[in-house]
Amino acid sequence: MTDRLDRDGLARRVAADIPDGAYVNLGIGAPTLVADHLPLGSEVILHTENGMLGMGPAPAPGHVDPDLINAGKLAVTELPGAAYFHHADSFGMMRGGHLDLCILGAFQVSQTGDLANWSTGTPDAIPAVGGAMDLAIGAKDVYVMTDLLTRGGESKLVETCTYPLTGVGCVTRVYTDRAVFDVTPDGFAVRELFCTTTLDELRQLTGLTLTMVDEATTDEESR
Amino acid sequence: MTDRLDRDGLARRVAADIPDGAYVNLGIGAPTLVADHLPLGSEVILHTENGMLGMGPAPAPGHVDPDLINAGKLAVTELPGAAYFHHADSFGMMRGGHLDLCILGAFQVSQTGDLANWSTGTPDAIPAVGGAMDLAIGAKDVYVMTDLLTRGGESKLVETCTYPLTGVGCVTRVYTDRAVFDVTPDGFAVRELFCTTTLDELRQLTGLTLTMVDEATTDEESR
Amino acid sequence: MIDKTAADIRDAVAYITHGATVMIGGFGRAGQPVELIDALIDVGASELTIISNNAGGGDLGLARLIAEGRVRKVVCSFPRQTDSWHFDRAYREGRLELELVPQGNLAERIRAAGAGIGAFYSPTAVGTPLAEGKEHREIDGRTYLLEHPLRADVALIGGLRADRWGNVVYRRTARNFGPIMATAARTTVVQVDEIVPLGTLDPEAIVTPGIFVDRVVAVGNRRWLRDGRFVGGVDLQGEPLVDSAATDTVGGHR
Amino acid sequence: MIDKTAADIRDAVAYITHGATVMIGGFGRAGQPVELIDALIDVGASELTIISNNAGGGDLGLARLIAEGRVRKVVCSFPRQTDSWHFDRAYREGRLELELVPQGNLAERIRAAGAGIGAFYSPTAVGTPLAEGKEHREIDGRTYLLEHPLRADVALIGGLRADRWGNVVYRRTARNFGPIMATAARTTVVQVDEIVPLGTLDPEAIVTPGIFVDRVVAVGNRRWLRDGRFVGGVDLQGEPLVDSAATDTVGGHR
Repeated sequence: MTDRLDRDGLARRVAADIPDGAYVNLGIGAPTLVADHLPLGSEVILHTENGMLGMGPAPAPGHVDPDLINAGKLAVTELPGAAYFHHADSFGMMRGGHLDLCILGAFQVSQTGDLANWSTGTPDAIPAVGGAMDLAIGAKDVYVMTDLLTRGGESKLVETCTYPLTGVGCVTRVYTDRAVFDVTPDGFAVRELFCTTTLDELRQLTGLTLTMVDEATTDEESR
Repeated sequence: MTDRLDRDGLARRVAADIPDGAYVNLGIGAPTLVADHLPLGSEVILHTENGMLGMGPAPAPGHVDPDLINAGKLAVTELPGAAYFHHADSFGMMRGGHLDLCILGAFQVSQTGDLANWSTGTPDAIPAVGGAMDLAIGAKDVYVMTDLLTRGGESKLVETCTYPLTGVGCVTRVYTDRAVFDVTPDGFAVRELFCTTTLDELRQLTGLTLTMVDEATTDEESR
Repeated sequence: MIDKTAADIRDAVAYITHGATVMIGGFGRAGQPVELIDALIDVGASELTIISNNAGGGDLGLARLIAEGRVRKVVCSFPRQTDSWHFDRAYREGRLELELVPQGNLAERIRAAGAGIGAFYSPTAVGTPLAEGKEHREIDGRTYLLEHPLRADVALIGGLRADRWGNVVYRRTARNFGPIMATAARTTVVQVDEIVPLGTLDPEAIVTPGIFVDRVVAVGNRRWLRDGRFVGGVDLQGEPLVDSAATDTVGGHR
Repeated sequence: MIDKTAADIRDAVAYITHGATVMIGGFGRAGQPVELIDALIDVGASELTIISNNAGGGDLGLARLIAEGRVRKVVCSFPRQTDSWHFDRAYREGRLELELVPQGNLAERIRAAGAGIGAFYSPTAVGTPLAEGKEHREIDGRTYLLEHPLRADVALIGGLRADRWGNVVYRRTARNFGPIMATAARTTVVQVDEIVPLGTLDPEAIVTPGIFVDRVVAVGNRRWLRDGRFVGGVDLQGEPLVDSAATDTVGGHR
């Protein structure tokens, strides 16, 4: 399949856009992988909602510390410069707009930046929201990282979300396996195409009127 | 003057009523003196609004630490078991009702427990409130410690405060140089007379209808 | 003299009564006061309302409390875990009420209770199903929801070390909800690995001052922490996470 | 690589502009960032709105900023000190606006700004002149006032030690407003006695994580702390406190 990036390639692509010195929260699931691809020598400070800044990678086997976990409850490590704090402070940090960036998974993203990523609304599912809603509205930028299509072949980029929302108008950019999209006042604009994917293909797959980002005016338009 | 307690006697009297293990905030001015009269061997933990529990007495001369002061900006010391915290936590502690007792000075206390202790309302005065209003409404009990009369001979216990209020219905007991008063649903009740002071004298000095506390029902009536 | 240490862990939880509201610290297993929960089970209180971020995992601690049928209601942000089978069954069988609260609102509501705040406006959950029924208010052009304090009769918390005044320090991400829950309950009980002499804890590094703590009890090294596989997480689709050595299959791109 | 240290203290405050709102940490002298204020005076910004618990004492720091005519308005809880002669004169001459806020509401409003709270209900000041014009609301039988966040363009803070990531620890009661002000300003500048290598500060004891800090600058031992008499307090009647060696005449019964 040369029409799309593999998951490591996508994580590397996302990581390349994170500036040195940024404070970043990586959501559970796919976004976690971004940590492994941050450019060498750049210092990106990872926040985990359960009370830590300066989170390091997974420990070596046999060195798991059960008191040191991330939001996905996986074992992690502590970097020099790390700091611990309690949950109210951790979420004050998010809600107060101090995180530069948060990277989340998604079930759906609408062309106005609405995010649905906590519930598919199926009646028998056990609802669980965690910190998703706080992250969605808190970080300065919210990037979504996801496959463009569900396993069933439906587009996760939609005109209007049909799943229960996590946050309204919060997503600023979507990294998918086929392209990168900015959320603009005129809907999704394609920022970058991956592999052999074309704009027409994306239009077909999503059913959306997509434009290419006008590079010259990106900064104005993409927020 | 054998009709009233001197200031040390009063501070000793107040101190005697503070139970072992109580968390107490002593307001600036006269209440500070209570710290010097706490019963030996009892552990009363002093809170200072500027971010400390476990405050100790004034340092020996020459041992002043400018980073270690109380709410009155006087040098203090640190006891074993002390803890520091920031201002939002310190006032959350007060406002959240965690202090057992706070002892404040007063310009006036009304018979319904209203407190006026931050401003005499004179037009040329520079207003300053500090933490008085937070303390007044925060502690489980608010005791006032004061002379019964102003220097001009007016009673500080009044039917209704004429000075700007600090808090409404917050005072539970008043220790004066002539007597101790509980604030009850029926107004001030005299709990204890000092020296040669009589109930009739107090009635004359205050102009209030005063009763003696019915010891048997004190606990019910005094709150 | 102040001595908040309890020699017998059951004494520390003895006054927890039928129908009480109990906050339980921890995020997953980190910070979960498993020994205190075991003692609570022994003591026998039931019909409890539990306020906790998760709803227990595996067969111990909060999961066991639920399995024993002692819990009437859970207020939490994320009940769904790999190993939350006891919660899952009780919930599906309708034996358990669930109040789902976004994690940040959960934390801030607990803090508000401890700090004497009457209510506050939060931007979290605006426009979502969890905003239904809540008062909306626009402040400076942004919409907020009115959120109320969350209080409890008792808070059970897992710390690292304490002294006889009840000063507590925590360990790494096991700190999580402990410090705020300690402020929001009428009675706060903290289990720690070790009780140390007064004056040993650095006054600059004490996280929970003793004013918020009623009882501390030493439980020694928490061996259960290292029992079995280190699990408890769930991915975005609700699929179980496997153990941490195999992160490669966990952080995957779905 | 992240390096928030500023070699020149003037660089650290260079972007403070005419008319800016500036939070200044400290309670009395403890925690007051005197060297940063001196640099701000050198840089020349004026028409400032200052948010600080006090309004300066003696002739240095905030007092000097006021004396130099740089301040348009002060938001504080307690401007009146023994040695607040510069504030007193400016206020009496009508050159300075004063907004008086009870200390706990001041702290909580600053915290709310940093924590993204839209507004909150506080029980403090109900029934007093400082409640005038505020929204009142009864919640569970108690009356509260609606209070709004206090934000600033810049916060100037005095800490003890920092690292290049901007993690900060404080010293004793000099901590006071620093940690909350750091969260509530667009730009936060911290002066410390000493900058230490990354990884030196205990992660369990860091009070202000670097995420809240933009610049740190080392000022060495603060000699001014020990200059002159240790004054600044005032009693209930507004009478000056004398120096601390003479507490006997200070804690008196008036």
